[in-house]
Amino acid sequence: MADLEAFRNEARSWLEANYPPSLKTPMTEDEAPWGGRKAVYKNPDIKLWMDRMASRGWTAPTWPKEYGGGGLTGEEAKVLEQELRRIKARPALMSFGVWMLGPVLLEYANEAQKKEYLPKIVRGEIRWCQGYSEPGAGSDLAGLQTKCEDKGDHYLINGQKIWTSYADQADWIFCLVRTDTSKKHEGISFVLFDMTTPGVEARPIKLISGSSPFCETFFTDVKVPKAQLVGALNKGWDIAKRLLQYERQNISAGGFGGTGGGLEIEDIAKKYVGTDADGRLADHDLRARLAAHRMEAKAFALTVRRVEQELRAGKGLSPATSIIKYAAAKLNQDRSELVVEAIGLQGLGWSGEGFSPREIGETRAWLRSKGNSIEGGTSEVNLNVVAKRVLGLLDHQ
Amino acid sequence: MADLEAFRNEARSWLEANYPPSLKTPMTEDEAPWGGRKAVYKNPDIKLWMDRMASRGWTAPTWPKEYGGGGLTGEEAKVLEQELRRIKARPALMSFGVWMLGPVLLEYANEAQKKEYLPKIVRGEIRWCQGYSEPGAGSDLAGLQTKCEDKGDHYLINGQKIWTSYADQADWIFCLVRTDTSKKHEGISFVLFDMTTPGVEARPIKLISGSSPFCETFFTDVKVPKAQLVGALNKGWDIAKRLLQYERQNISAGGFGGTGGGLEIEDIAKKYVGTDADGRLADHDLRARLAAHRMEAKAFALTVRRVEQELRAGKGLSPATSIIKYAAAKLNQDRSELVVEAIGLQGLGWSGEGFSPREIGETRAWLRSKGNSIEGGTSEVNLNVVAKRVLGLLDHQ
Amino acid sequence: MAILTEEQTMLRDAARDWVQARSPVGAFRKLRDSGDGAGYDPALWREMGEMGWTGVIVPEAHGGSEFGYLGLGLVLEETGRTLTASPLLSTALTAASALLIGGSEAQKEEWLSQIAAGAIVAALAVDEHAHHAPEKTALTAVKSGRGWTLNGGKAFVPEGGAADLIVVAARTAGQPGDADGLTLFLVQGDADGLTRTALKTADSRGYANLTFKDVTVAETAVLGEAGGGWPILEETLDRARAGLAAEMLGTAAQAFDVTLDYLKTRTQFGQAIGTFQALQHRAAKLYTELELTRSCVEAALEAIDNGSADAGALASLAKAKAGETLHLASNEMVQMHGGVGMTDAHDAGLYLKRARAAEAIYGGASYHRDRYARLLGF
Amino acid sequence: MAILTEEQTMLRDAARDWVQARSPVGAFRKLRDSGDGAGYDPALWREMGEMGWTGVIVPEAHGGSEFGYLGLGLVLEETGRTLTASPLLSTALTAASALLIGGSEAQKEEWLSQIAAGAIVAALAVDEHAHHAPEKTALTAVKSGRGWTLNGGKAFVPEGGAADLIVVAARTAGQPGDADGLTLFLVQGDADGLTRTALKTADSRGYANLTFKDVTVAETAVLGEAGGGWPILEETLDRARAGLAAEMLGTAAQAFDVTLDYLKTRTQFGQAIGTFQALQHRAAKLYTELELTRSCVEAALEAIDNGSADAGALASLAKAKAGETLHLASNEMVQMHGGVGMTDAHDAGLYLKRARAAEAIYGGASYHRDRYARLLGF
Repeated sequence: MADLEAFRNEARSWLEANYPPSLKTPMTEDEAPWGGRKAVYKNPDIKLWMDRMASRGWTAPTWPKEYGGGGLTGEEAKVLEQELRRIKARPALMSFGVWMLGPVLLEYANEAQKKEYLPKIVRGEIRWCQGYSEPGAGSDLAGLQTKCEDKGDHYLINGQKIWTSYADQADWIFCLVRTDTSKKHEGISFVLFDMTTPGVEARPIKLISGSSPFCETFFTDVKVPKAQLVGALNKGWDIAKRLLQYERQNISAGGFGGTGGGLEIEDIAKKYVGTDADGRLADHDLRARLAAHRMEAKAFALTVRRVEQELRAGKGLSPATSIIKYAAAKLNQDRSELVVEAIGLQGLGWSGEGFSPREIGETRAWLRSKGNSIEGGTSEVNLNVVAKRVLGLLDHQ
Repeated sequence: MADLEAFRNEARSWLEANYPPSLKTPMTEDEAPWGGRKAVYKNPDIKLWMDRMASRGWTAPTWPKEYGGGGLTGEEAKVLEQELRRIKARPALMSFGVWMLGPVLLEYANEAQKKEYLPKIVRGEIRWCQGYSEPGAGSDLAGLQTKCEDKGDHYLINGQKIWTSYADQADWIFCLVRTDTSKKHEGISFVLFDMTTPGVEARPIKLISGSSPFCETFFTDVKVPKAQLVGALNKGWDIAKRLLQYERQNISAGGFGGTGGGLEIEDIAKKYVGTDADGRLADHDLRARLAAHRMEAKAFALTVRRVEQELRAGKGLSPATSIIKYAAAKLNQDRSELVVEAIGLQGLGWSGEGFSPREIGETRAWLRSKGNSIEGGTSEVNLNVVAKRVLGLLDHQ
Repeated sequence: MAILTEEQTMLRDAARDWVQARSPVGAFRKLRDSGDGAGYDPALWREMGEMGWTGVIVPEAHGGSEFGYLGLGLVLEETGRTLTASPLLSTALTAASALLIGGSEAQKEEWLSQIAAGAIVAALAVDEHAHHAPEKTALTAVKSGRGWTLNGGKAFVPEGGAADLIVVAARTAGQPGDADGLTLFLVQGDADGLTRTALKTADSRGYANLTFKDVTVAETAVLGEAGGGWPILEETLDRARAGLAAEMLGTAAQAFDVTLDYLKTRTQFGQAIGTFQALQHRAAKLYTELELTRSCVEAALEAIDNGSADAGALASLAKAKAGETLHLASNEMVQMHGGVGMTDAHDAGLYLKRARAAEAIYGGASYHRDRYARLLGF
Repeated sequence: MAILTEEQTMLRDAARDWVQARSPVGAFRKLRDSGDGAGYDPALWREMGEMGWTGVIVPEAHGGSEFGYLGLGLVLEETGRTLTASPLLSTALTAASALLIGGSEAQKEEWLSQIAAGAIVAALAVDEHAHHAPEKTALTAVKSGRGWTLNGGKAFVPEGGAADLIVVAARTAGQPGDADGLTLFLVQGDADGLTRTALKTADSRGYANLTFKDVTVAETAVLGEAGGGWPILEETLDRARAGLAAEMLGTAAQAFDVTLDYLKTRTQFGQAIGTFQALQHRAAKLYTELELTRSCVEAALEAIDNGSADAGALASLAKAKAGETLHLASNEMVQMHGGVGMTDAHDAGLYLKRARAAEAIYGGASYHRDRYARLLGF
């Protein structure tokens, strides 16, 4: 414990000395530090902060130092997190490499691959995207068809991915491909390749919210060096599932947020709906539903805290992960629906005169929230997983 | 139309002349006119009213006169119903024979059977019960195992039924039996027999509400004359399904009721919860939910009316029947839950001091209502039926 | 489906055919993408007028067909199916109702005949904020010379930007919150002092915020009696709610039909996803809600046609129930379509956006639950 | 499951073993069928005292083990699983809390030691009608000589029939509805002028209606300050709510476990019914609710142990959430068991009946939603 306090003191002084004062305002969407070769920094301090944190390995605090990580224990990482929160620091690096790919590389990649890819992830040099879903394989991910042929000295990839997050911004992709068509799960491999390889094309998909965070990604005779296969040939499904666990954890822990910007939902409601003589929200029907929602949100937050405590107490990756994703999606969708209802027609603005940016933001966030129960495993699949893996219910015979 | 008005006038004068004045109070449960050999009439006018109505065939208004029915057209029957409602007449006869068995006998029985059974149903001489469910065959009714063997001059029946409504009060049973064990649906037959036949035993089942409307019914070497088979051997499943349609219609149309006794749910709530200065129910959360419930109840009533109108317009037995049963069960359960919540702990009395009979009645009705979504086809089976027959969704291959 | 008369059946069939041929969802999408501020296609609107839809509730004396609200509801249900954007509800039902209920013979002759002919767009301007609250009207009308002067604002007026004629709820006495003291005025869209700001909403329909600065109207512009606006307004709103509910029923029914079709054709894990029982039960429940909603909508329209005393309660019921069902149907449409339902290229988002706007207009489910409870005395 | 200390783990394990061995659901059923009015089995209650459960929150100085509310919650969760009927909550948590919070040293010494020893049954008498509303207390206490005289009634007092000691909320000033003006009194069960009517409720537990007719107590019977009862009462109620929520969590968890087992063993259409996806999803949702509820219950108990400022809000959250989850779990227990779940011979009905009573005591979900909203300022 003394060591931990020493670490806290050291981290605190370092952060105070190194956190750029220009980043003390709330982060806007276009200031998100995704890194990568195509990154454009509105404010050079964003890059400075990333580099400083990366130099200590604190963009991936618990990864081994030999791969550029911080080499911290779980407890130290928690302290670092607390200290970052204390100074309301912006994230130094947002990265699918850190959140999803890195952990499975540490577990499944060979030494050369770890040495090659991990340090660049830590430093935010390479931005990664995820090539999982295909038009015909959504919830049934293992039904994927993107073909990967062994051409002796290289693999040749042909096919199409969809829902590739930020594929148009990414430098490299981690990708599930079919290397054996005679089996389903045992015919899948996990490969990495550069998005600038000839034959790769990413087309942004416009969502109902108006934004385009995802792409359709096409592969036409894409040549991939064989050294870029992770794990054994046809054994990619285990890696894929493991990575999905990290993804769900990440989606859950990060929460979905909305554009709350510090305002609680009841403050929004009071502003648009007004209060009665007793100070209660004037629409008592809405008030009861808002209260129910706030209680659900609290129950969820307490559950996330509990799962974290259990994790820290060494109980491993909890089966509750699937619950958390399901509950988080529902909660964020419920919140968005209530916000839009509370704001009334003023909460259904799309653009232009008559609406504040914040109101339009809520409209867009509401529409975007509909994806929460689809991306990263639909709620239906989550419930199947809970029923089968956690509750032990069987499939139809 | 002129004929119809003539019929109305005639029915009205007849009812005015023949409805016993002593039946102008609300009917209590032990005054229900179920008829049958074991019937005991608290008030002889109950029997008188049954006999008078039966003499005109109006206990089964649309059945052919040759079988004792009223021989009325659908429109005339509607008029009769209106006139009965106008004078707030009690039912003359409550009867599974009229509601369920009769319609399928008219469709499937031979002439001798119709002549034998129908007139006694109309006159309330024989009270019928329904031998359908078995301990191992609930929702999967066709999985029934009660064995019926052909012994040359008679059938021999061995097995067990459950959920036999009022089997301990009934004179005869209409019963599904297995006559071929090598097939599922095509091995079922539909037979009728007297409950006093040696080897028949009915044991009442106590429900969670404290009442015992159902029995377990045991058959040990029960001999049944072959003339009591309805339809062809092994063709009973079609009759069974048809009868279930009539049963669901009956459950739906009759509604489930509760013990409202004329008090609307909001009157109960006002009494126990009180009102605020504006005359609104003091618990605004409960008020919103009560309003939602009352609107659902209205939507349901309007739907029943619409289905009836469509039926009368000659569109046949609507597929909406399954919806109605499902919706009616949910509605009555919701009502009961709201009533118990509104009455508070006073609504959880079981017996004795401190509770009014009405409060105890609501507690019991609430518990009894839980069966609404189980009996006569569970809500799950109803939803399956809607999905498959109405919406055309397929089974898993 | 209610038992229809021959005229009603013909009207519905004509609407069904026209919508398929002339106004499929693609037409609405094109309109949206064009960014046209009016929020409807004038050519299609003209065709509606030519088919007589603008005169369905208008007496024959004023050029209408007098087929009643149930008839107009059948048309709105069909147009609702394909998200047809038009001033039909606003003009031929809402504004026409206000004139029918409160108009003098002269006003009816002048305006109803133009509405029936499809010659004008008309609108009702009632709310002043984001939530429906007619009794909170604050826009003032003050007697001035031989007429009245209006000052104040109106928000989210459906078809307010395009309207040639606007029925305006104004306060001539009392305080915002009082039902008493309201007066309805007929104001022309090009009146001096009236500023209209077209709004770009998620559902891409035509709404405008209106600002009245010393807008002067003649005494003949008063609809009904001065100070007696509330009962006319309330009855008008109830008819508008029932009509909007009919449109919403069509929108929900189509969302369901498209989704049901997807359940039958989309395969995952080697099965049509509609074979999964959890989705089957959800589909069956949604179908149940649609059937319940249909009963409410038809009952409300019939009650209006019959002049029944419970038309108000039924209108609240229909609006609330249609709102809840459309809410559910539009959410399920996106969810059951999975990723593709989240793309702008798919129609699901269009239904979702329209759903929430329609839910809010003339009061959401919360508003109507409260009103229903009040009407039932609790 | 929270991270437990060694003592807490031992306490929970002991409770689990004891409940299985001594107090399975069958024991409760036998008690119910006996028609015994007390609503609990004195032999089992004695054993609870011997195991020290009556002293879990009592300071060591008064003979308790001071293992805290989380510890006692673990025991209540286990007893809740089998519907164990006992005065544990009423005595060792609720009344003990009132004494801990508001009692003088002399009162604590006299009563807490007896509670810890399992020597007495104690109760809190607060509500006077069928709905929880502590501020509506109307029972009066008037200063008389060297003490106070109490007149009025209390309704549905848990263990009110058996209690040796009753903590009574009385009004010494103000009007029903005011939080100010309440005073708590320690009244003995055999006091002159106190009439107790045992109630037969659906959940077959011990409740009584109490009538106070000129019941006189000494000045030393005042718990805390005269007129200062509200904060003590509110804090006591919050602890009782959290404890009851723990019991309800156990009841819901067991209802779920039994149902899940049935889903795995009952076959229909040649399949275990738990293979049907619609039931799988409902089971998974119920499991989710149970996990969320567990977090709330544990957080509320920990907040009480830590003296956190948000203990009140968390107690409302835990009580509401446990109520909703138990409501759902008990309904699903009946429905998923089908016909057999409707029979009195099956346990489902026992869980259902207990569920609704536990939901109502100390405020249902509706009450606590309102309170939570007030605490959050809206």
